[in-house]
Amino acid sequence: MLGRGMLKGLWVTLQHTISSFTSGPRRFPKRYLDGPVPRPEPSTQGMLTLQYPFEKYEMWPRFRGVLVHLRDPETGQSRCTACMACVRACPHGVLTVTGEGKGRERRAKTYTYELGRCIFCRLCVESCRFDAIEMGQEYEFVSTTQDQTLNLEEMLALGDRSGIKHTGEAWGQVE
Amino acid sequence: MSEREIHHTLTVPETLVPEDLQRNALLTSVDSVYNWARRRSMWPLTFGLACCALEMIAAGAARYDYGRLGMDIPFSSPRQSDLLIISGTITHKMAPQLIRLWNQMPEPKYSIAMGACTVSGGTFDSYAVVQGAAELIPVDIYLPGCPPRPEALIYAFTKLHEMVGQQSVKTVSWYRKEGEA
Amino acid sequence: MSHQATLDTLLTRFPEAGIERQEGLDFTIVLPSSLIVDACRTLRDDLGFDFLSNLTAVDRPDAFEVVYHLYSLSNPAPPLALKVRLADKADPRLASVTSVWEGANLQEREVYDLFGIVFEGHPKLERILLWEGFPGHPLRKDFINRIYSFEEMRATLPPETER
Amino acid sequence: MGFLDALPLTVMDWLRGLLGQGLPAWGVELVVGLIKVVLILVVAILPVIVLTWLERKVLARGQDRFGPNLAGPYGLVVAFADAIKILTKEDIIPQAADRQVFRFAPALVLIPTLLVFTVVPMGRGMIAADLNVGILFAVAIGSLAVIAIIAATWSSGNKYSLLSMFRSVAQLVSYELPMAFSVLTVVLVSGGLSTVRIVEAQVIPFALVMPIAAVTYFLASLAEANRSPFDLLLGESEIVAGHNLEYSGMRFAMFYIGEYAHIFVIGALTTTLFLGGYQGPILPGYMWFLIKTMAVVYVVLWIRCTWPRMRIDQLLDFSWKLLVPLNLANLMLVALVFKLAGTGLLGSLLSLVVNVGLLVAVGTFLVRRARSSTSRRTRALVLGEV
Repeated sequence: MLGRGMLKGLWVTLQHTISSFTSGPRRFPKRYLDGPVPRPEPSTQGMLTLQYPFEKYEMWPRFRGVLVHLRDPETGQSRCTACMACVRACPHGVLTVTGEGKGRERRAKTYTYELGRCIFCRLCVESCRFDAIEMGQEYEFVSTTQDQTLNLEEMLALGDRSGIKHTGEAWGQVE
Repeated sequence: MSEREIHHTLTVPETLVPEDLQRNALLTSVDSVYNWARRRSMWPLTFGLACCALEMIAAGAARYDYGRLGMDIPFSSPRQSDLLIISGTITHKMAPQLIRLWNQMPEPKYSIAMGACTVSGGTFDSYAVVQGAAELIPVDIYLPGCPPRPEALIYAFTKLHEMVGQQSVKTVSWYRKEGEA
Repeated sequence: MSHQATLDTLLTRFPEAGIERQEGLDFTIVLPSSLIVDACRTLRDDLGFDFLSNLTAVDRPDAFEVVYHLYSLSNPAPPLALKVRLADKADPRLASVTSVWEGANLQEREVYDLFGIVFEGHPKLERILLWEGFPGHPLRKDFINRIYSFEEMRATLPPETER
Repeated sequence: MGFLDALPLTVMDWLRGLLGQGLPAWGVELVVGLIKVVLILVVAILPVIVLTWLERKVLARGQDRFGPNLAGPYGLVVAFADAIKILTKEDIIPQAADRQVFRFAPALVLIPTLLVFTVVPMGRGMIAADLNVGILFAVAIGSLAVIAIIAATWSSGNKYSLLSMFRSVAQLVSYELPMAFSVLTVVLVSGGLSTVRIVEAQVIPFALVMPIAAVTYFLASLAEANRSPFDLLLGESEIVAGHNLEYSGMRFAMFYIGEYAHIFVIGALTTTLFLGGYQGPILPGYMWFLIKTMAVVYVVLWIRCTWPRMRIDQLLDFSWKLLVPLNLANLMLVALVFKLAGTGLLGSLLSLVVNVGLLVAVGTFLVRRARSSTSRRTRALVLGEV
C-alpha cells in the first residue's frame, strides 16, 4: 500500500546483500577444502553459490548420469553377454553391441554408447538381466563433434570411478 | 574421459606468419590479453527453446551463477552477444530464426549446443525437428544430457574458454577481408 | 441454470443433436456439421458457456471428429463436450466458430495444420506449427513420419516467405 | 578549511604560477582550461570503470550470488576485460540504417553527460565553470541526452528501436516537469541558480528540509537516465533491447559508458542539490562529495536490484497524477513557509513539518479515494488489494 511493498522489497534485498557477506563462509566450512560439497538444505539462507570448477556437489545415489559398465568381481571384466536386451529397450538406438562366443561363454566384444542422443531414461538398465550396466554419477561431457561415443573400456573405467556395486542398489530393487 | 582433449574447431592455416616470427613476444602477450578479455567477458545470448532453457536459467541463478565467469549480462540483442547458447529442441519452424540470430551476431562469436535435442535431434526422430544444430550453424561445443546439469553447462563454458585460449590474433578468421585465406 | 436443463434446452432447440455419452452430469453431444455455429452461439449467449477451452480433432476410421470442450466461467457448471463428425475424409470442411469465440482462431489453425480440416470463414487459415509448404498433415493416421533436413524444408518454403 | 581540503586548489595555483613564468596570461588560461577538461573527462569516465563492476557485484550480492569473481581479485578488472573485448568486436552497420546518423549518435550520448560535470562543485572551489545559471544549465543539458536516443533509434531502421524511442520521449516529457518543480523549490530557498550558491545555502541539507522535492528529483532523474524501475526503454521482453538494439562493438560501448556516466551524474547532482554537496565535518570537501555521490549511486543500483520494471501507463500516471500536483503544492507551501519564517532554522523546521503534513494528507486522500473506488486497478495500486 502506497509503496510500502516497494520499501519492503528494498529492505529484503538489503538483508540479502548483508547476509551474503556474513553467512557465506559459515555455510560452506569445506568451501576451500578438497572433496565434494554436501548439498545444502532447501531452507538454507545466505550465499549458496557453488563455485563450480573448484568445488562440486556430491550427486545423490539415484542420480542418472552417463551409462557405465560394472565389473564382475571374479573376472574383472564386464558382465555383459551381448544379449541385446538394452539395444532393444533403447528408444533411440543409442547403443550398438556386438558379441562373441556361444552359450555361457558369450561376452560383449564391443559396446558403443552414443552420448549425443541419450536421454538418460534408464530403460536399458531396467532391461539388463546380468547387472552389467547402471547409470553412473558423471555428467561432465562435452565435445567438439556431434557424435560423441563411449566404448566398453571407457564405460568400465567410469563405472570404477562411480563406485557402484550392483544394479538397482540405489533404487531399492536388490533383495 | 571427462578430461578428453578439446580440439580446435576453427581450422585456419597456421602459415600466415613466418616460423621465426611465430614466437614473437609482443604478439604472444597481445594474444594472452586478448584471449583473457574474451574469456572473462563472454556475454551470452540465451536462446532458450525447450526444457534445457530451465537448466540454463538455473545455471545463471544464485546456486550455480555463471555470472562468476563474467557472463552475467545476458543480452537479448544478438548484436552485443558473444556466445549463443542453443538450449532445447530446434523445430523447423524455429530454424530460420536461429540462423538469423547467428548471422546477426558480430565476430568473434561462439555457440554451444546444449542438450540431446540440440546436439542430434535427441528423442525426436520427427518431421518437425531439426536433427542437430550442426545442420544450421557451426557449433563449437556439444553438451550432451537430457537436460544437462547446470554444472555441466558451466563445464562447457570452461571448455569453451580453453578453446578461446588456444586462438591467436594472427590466425583467427574474423579480422581478414573477404576472400583472404 | 442446472446442467440437465442446459441439455434439455439444447435438445429441444436442436432436435438433430444426439447424446453420445452421459455419466451423471458429464455428457457429450454430437451435432451435425451444418449446425455447429448456431449451436455454439446458443450455448454462449443463452446457456452461459463463454469459454472455449479446447478445440481438437480425432482421426477415426470412417470420419474426422472435431471436438469442442466448453466451460462456463459465469456459473459453476461442469464442462460440456461437443462433437462434430465429418464423414468426407477426402475433403473435410466445417464452419469456423471464430465468430463465436475469438479464442478458436489459433486452435482452428492448429487443427487445420495437423489434420487438414478446412474451417470455412476463418480469418486467416494458415499453418501455425509447421512451415508453409509442408507436405501432408502429420496427425492423420495415414501420415508417414520421416525426418526432413533443413535444406528440404527451405526448398518447400513458398518463395515470398522470409527466410 | 584545512590543508587537505585546499590541496587541489593549491596545486592548481602553483601550476598557474609556474606557467605564468613562461607563458602570457591567455596561454596560462588555455593550459589550465585544458587541464580542467582532462580532469572532467577523468572524473566522468573513471567511475564508469568502477560502476560496471559495482553494478554487477551489487546485483549479484542482492540475489545471493557472487557476481564476476574470476577476473582478477574479486573480479575487479572485469571492466577492462569488457573494454578489450568490446573494442575488438566486429562493428556492424545494418543495411536499413541511416549510416551517417548511425555513426554519429553514440558520440552524442556522452556529450551532455560530460557537459553537466562542468557545473558540479566537487569540492570547495573545485568547479570547472561557476555559471550563475549553473543548475539551469545542468537541467537543460541533461535533457539533451534524449536527442542522442532519438538519433540512434531513428537511424537504426528497426521497429523495436523506434518503439523504444516513443517510450523514451514520453518518459522524458513527463518527468522533466516534476524535476523542474523540485529544482525550482531548491532555487527558491537558496536564492540563486549557481550550484556553488546552492551548496553553500545548505547548512542543513535540503533533503531534510524538503524531502518531497528530494525524492521527486531522485526518481525523476532515474527516469531521465532510463534506469530501473523506469527503464522500459530497454524492455527486453517486449522490444528486445531498446535504443542500442542494432549497435555492436565500439559504438555500443559508447552507449554503455554513457549509461554509467549518467548514473554518476544522478549521484553528483542529487548530492549538490539536496545532500549538501561538499559540505561535511573533518574530511576534505572532495571526499565528502565522493562519499555522498557514491551513496546515491548505491541507492540507484540497489533499486535496480530490487524493483521490477514499471509499465508505461503506470509510469505516466505516477508522474502526471502524483508527482506533478504534489510538487506544485510543495513548491507553493515551501515558498509560503520561507517567506513567513525566514530561511533560518525555524523556516527549515516548519518546511519539514509542512512536507510531512503534505505527504500524510495526500496519502490519506489517496487511500480514501481508493476505498470508495470500485476500480480493481486503483485498489490494487493504492491499497495493495488484488
